[in-house]
Amino acid sequence: MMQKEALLPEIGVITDIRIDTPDVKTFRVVTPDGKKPFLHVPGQCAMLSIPGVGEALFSITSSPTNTEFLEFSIKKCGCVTSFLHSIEPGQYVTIRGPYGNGFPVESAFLGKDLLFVAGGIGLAPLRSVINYCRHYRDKYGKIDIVYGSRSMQDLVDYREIIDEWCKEEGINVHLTIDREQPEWSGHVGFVPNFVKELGFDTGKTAVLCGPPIMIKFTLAGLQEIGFQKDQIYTTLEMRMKCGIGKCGRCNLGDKFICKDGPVFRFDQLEELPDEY
Amino acid sequence: MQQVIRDKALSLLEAGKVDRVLAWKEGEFFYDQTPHVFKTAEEINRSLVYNGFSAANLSKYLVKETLKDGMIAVFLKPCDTYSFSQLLKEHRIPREKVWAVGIPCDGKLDIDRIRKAGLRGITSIREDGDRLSVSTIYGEKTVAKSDALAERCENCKSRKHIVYDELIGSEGEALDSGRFDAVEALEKMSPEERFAFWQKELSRCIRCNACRNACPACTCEKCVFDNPASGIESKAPASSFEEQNFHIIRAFHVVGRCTDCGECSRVCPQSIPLHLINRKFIKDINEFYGTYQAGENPDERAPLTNFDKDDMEPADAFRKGE
Amino acid sequence: MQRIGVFVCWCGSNIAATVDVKAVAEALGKEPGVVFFEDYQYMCSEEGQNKIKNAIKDYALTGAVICSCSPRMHENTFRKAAAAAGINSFMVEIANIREQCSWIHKDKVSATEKAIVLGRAAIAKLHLNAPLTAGESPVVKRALVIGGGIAGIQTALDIADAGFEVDIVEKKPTIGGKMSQIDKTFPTLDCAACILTPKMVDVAQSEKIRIFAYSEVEAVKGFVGNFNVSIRKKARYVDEVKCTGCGLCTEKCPQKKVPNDFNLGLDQKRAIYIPFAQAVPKIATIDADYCTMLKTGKCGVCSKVCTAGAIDYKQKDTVLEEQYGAIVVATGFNPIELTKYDEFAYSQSPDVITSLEFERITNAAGPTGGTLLRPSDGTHPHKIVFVQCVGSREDGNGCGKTYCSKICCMYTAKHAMLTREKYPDTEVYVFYIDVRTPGKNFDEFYRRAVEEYGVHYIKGMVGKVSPENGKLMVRASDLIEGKQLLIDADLVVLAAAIEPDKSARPLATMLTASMDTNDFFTEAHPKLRPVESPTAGIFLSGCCQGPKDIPETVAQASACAAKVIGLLNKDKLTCNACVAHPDEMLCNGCSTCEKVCPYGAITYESKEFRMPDRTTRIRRVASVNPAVCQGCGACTVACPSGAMDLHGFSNRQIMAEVDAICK
Amino acid sequence: MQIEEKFEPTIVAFCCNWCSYAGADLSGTNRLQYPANVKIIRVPCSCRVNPMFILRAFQRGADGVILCGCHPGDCHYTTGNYYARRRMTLLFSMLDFLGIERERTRLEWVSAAEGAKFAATMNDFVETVTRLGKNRRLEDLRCNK
Amino acid sequence: MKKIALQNLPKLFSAISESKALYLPVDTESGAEFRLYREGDTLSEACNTNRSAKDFFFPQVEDMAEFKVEGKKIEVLDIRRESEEFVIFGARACDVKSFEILDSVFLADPVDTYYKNRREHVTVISLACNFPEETCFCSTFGIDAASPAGDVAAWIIDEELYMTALTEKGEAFLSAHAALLSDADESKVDKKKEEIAEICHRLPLQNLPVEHFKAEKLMEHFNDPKWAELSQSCIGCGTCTFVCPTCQCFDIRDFDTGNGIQRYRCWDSCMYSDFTQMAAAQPRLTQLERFRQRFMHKLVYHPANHEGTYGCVGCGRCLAKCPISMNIAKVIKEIGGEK
Repeated sequence: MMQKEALLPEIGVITDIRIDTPDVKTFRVVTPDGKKPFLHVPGQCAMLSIPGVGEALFSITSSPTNTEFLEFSIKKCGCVTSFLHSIEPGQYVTIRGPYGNGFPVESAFLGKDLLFVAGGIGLAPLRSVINYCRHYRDKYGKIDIVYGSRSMQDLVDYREIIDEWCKEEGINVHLTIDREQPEWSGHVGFVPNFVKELGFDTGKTAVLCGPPIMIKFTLAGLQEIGFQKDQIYTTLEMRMKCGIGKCGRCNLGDKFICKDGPVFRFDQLEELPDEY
Repeated sequence: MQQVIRDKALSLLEAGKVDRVLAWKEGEFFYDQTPHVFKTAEEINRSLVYNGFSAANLSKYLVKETLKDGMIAVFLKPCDTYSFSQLLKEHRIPREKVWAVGIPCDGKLDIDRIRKAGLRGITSIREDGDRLSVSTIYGEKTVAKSDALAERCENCKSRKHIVYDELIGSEGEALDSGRFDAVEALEKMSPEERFAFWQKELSRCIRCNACRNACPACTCEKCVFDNPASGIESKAPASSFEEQNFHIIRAFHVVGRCTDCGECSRVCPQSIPLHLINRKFIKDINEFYGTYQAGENPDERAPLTNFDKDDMEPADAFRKGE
Repeated sequence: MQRIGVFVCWCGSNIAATVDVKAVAEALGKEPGVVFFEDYQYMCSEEGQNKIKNAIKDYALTGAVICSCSPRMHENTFRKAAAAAGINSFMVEIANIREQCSWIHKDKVSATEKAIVLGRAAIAKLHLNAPLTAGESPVVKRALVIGGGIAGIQTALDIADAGFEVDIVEKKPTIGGKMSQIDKTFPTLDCAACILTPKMVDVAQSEKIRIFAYSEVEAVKGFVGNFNVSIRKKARYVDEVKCTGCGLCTEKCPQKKVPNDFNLGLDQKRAIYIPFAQAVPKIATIDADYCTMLKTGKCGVCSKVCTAGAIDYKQKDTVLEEQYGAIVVATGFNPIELTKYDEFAYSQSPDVITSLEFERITNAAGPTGGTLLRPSDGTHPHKIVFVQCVGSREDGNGCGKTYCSKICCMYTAKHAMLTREKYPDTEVYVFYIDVRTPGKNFDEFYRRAVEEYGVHYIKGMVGKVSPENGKLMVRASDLIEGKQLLIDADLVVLAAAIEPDKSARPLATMLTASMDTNDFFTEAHPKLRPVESPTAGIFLSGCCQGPKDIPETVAQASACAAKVIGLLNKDKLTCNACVAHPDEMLCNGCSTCEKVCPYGAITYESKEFRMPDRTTRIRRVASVNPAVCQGCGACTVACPSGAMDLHGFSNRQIMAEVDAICK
Repeated sequence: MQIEEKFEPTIVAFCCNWCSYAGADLSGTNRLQYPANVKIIRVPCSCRVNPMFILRAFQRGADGVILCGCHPGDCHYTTGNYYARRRMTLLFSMLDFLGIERERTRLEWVSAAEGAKFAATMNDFVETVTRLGKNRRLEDLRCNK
Repeated sequence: MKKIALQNLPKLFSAISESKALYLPVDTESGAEFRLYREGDTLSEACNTNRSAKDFFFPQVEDMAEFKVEGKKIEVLDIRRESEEFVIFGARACDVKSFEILDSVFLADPVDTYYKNRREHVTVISLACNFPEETCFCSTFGIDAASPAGDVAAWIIDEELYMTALTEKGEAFLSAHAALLSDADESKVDKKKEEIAEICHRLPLQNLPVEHFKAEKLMEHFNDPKWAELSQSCIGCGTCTFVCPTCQCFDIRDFDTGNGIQRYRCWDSCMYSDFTQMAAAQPRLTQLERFRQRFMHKLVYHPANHEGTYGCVGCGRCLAKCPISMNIAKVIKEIGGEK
């Protein structure tokens, strides 16, 4: 799975750039000979870089079941991401990975009803696992997706959600936006409250991803309605340089996010310093 | 003197004049003191020390400490008061939040010089007049204090306190030191020799940033070397140029602000004589633009923010050296 | 990543003959970010500009690099073209491949290589360009003229005539300046008062002009369009409104022994005085140094005789705060102190006088009523020696000035001629180094003095003047005849060099306006912007900029007024876009930048910041006034933390150019 | 015998916009020759030149750096060149102190009217630096491949 | 057990350096430093070199790759040259132990091939410490200054150097130079070991209360209020990190050479404020968190991940070099419970 040299990157070619929201674009990456760079598990990450600009770790947003390419949904916020947002298809990048543990799709998730809760760009890491579960639909129970963003325009993958997820049986998609918008007929309100309002069956396994404040309140909300911490997963983000647990940056206590994470269960996180 | 300082610290704290006291805290051995903010009388009685190894210049800590509420008392040796005064001039410390106590200093000791004299396993040191009694794992030794004096103290520029609220002991005078002798000796070398000298010295640099972080003039919110937007961000001595560049820019940024307190050389883990670079600038300023001592006069314009229509040209500066 | 277009100009054969323009365009086309390249005969032509505009639109360019002549030639042309095509005009960079490449090199290979490097540097810089917009600031529609001599008067009148309000600040009790002390003017010999006083009256009567006489500028803050000026009105001890200028008090005042400065101390005035009959404003002023009442509290004669009740011994200085859009400096000149020239015995004999004193002695309103009499004994002088260049045109090592005072040759000719005309029995000698008469009808005038009036012009130096038995023995050399002369003169008149008024230096500091080593104000450009100071909004009128005669002064005064009118006519000023700007999060508040700013554009303010450690802190940070900043960049280098940077010439831009060049 | 290739130094010239850059233009207008090794960077004023730029040039492979500004007293911004003079005097002296050849740095005052002086200065500087040879003491080997 | 007279060491050194690069600690004006053997160099007696021996495998700056960029295209060049075989002669017990700790990080899967390449090419000749310093506390971590690990262990006793092979590589080394060595019996070495042990007993820091640090008390240590006080004097430089033989944090950076992009890694320090700085967040906001991270890593996190092995070898370099004399010994005493 992993490339043979952990620290020496390989070349990737950006073949397609999709504009998702005003500050999120999704990049499709293949090898120069048009193949998928490597195999991965949902929730894993990869290091993308533009030489001279920098290297950064991104969640792989495409599903492992996609055999043609990798996709990354990237929000413009720093040096590397700004540069990526300014490029055009055909641009070479370097890529190395995959890194991290990924979601336990072949163990803990098997046979479970799944509840995905995402806010903003937090959908990016979940898209991979959601599509994986959709692909192996019979391995999992009911799937609920709660997704919210600042506005309708800030909903990542909106087309895919509407055209595919919403139409699939056994998947319930609950969308919300923070403030009223004339063209929006759906729910309005913050994600944590929406989750409480929806009031899920406590037998589900939940996965949270989004801004820290959303995570904090959603976690509290889920616990309020009866979820235990060992039922709730999240995926974390931190500054990384190596991606293989050596450069010393991304540890929470004795756990390295790049190696032991980025997917953690909340009961595990409870045992660790909250330096994230 | 240690007792006098402890008593002063206690009385300031007890009288409610200050909330905290910045001084030196004793370490495992005689020489490894740590700057410390004392908050209780008990702490002061237990571990506030002042002796030949109370070397750290405490003035820079005030930048951070005065962001907190309340008054802080600080003990400043004469050369530390120059740094303090310079920081006040640059608006880095609110004067009203500091109670500065000037304390006397007859030169600080350099443990590395004692070690270099061949003493190993030093467990304690006693000051006996002008001699030091050193206990080591391998036996007792004595060393002349003058042989253990730090370079900066051998060439002490001043025993005068520039700014303080109260003074312990009597006021000293600015001294006529030979602090530029080493610079002069280098100037007399050929460029090749100078280059070889600095290559040898600077190639040892590990870019630990101790010189920068200890320097009381380096109080930038964010150093240009840490700032990716500066265009010269760098973290490692990746080439001989990076070594030269870091030290030239570092020294250039403190031209006219460096009080020559010598902390840079004191803290360098690789014993690079960094103060020589700063002193070269000071010497040049004194020779080209008239004597200027940073930190001495808060109203004086610094040499780089000042000019004279008849200043010398760079080419004349070279000729002057010949 | 920018989308850059590269445009290489042939400039006919000016560039193309030595630089392979096609090769340059192609090489630059390979640089990162370059999506379009083209070469053309004349990029600055309309067709060339259209090519740029079209490429910007067709290829969605974000910036353009033009390899052409010097940016000093066509930067603006290309910026306008870019703006017309819809991108910010500052997204254009010029590679100077003509003046700094094709014209100085002969070898086509190396010239082409260099052109490519220069192009690369421009591209590297452009990658870091950001759109810039020049700020705007409103203009206060009122001007301040400092100095009420003929220069100030003329400037004020012209500005007022254009419909703008003007204030004149004059430190003396009346406007009029040096011209009011002069008798006749060269080369027409018309009476100075006759042509000046009507202008003074015009000033007094103009609704647009306020005169703050007996006042001085105390502080200047602000910047072009928005100056805040503090004006100190000195106490006259006379109510300006009530005083009718009847002059009764000046006749009754018992204190008669006050040196009359208007007559240069040649006679005396009273402690309450009006400088001269046509003074504007015609208001009495008490000289506090001599007034018995003010000194001892006993007297009060003036108060008793004043029917208007205008005398107010308790009057105090007042400070006015006024706003102006433009400031005109018209501080004028003075003859130099002659104490250092004792070889001419100025301090030893009252009969050695300066030319200005000579003016007063021959003036009908002067101490002698216009009769030429010796100050020592009131007798008529029969032999007068004029000495030119006293303190002018010295070698710089002496005590005098290195420059030519410009007006002395002509007024000396005038004095000599007038003397010979009125007193044909008087012998007149003029000692000169050169006689300089460049000016309309000037040389004719001088020749008349020599040819028609028989003035003895002697090329030579006066070595010494010694008072002996009521005579002044003048020892001199005649360089043409090659002999020593000894003249027993009755009167010696020294053409003293003129220098800027002493008030100019502190004023320049207040205005942050630059001066030369002689304390003359520096003009923004010696040829093309002669009536402006480099400091925006400060204008120069008259002798404060350099020695001038009256016609020149008036011409400059009007030119200066035209510039002021041009400024005041604008509602808003467009500021320089390439200004310094601090990164507040990096700023230490150390004040270093403030100290090197020649324009006072940097101030400090305490602001609350949310710090990276999530605390809030009040920090002292620099703030640049973009309306004042001229973009020199002194602050950017002075700043130790690199917080200060310059738009258009940022640290990273310049370093990118360095990198590209050294590659 | 092997014929050595003539050493062609890289020279960076920082020129202030108002005097020296115009002086350089004038030298072009008058067709006064100087070697193509000299590449000019336009800055608003000599006081805009940060020591960082000069060190950077040497790092990146420059063999000589010259800074040109208005004559003292003639600065477009009144005082900029006075500050530049002090900064460069100290910087150049420091480089000399560290053993860097002093002839590699120069500060010259060139007015807008001194096209001839500009060309002459550049000719002289290029010749001086060529004689010194490649900058070895303040180079970054990474940049010299 | 083999031995060689000290006066014959130069012969041994020349012999080694004929086939391999030989590095040994040499006294310089500014203290002892490892350096490539040059004729005339003698083995330093100093306990610690200024810089630790980690440089051999984890140099401060290491080029990783080069990229050529043209237009949108990028080419990756692996610029590594295979490391040459080399010998470290005279590494102390603490430094040798540090290699083991570094191995546990760099050689853990996924392997850091840059490190591995260098590591595989070394033969380590360790040297027992005859004169431990007051700053030494290796015994705290179970390291015996008298019996250093490595491929060959060596002792200086009187005028002779005793050597014994500990690994196959060591055997090969000794046999390769057998001509210069003579057989020796172990009794003298045993006696020396006792002597050293006796000195170690007298060291003031030999028994720091490190056993109080336990992985299961991770959060308790993390939340210890004493961190605030301990960290307040820290000036946030990287001295302790850079002289530390086990600190292994690094940064990966790009340098634009003008002809391409060079990617290199360099030492970094968790003490630096920008170490974990992200575009929008900073998980370790103040020096307290950074300071705590460094010591928690060495005393709690590392043992938790590596079967109880502490991330410190007690060499004492940080004690000698810290500008403000705040160090791991003080931290262990404060947090570890004593005092």
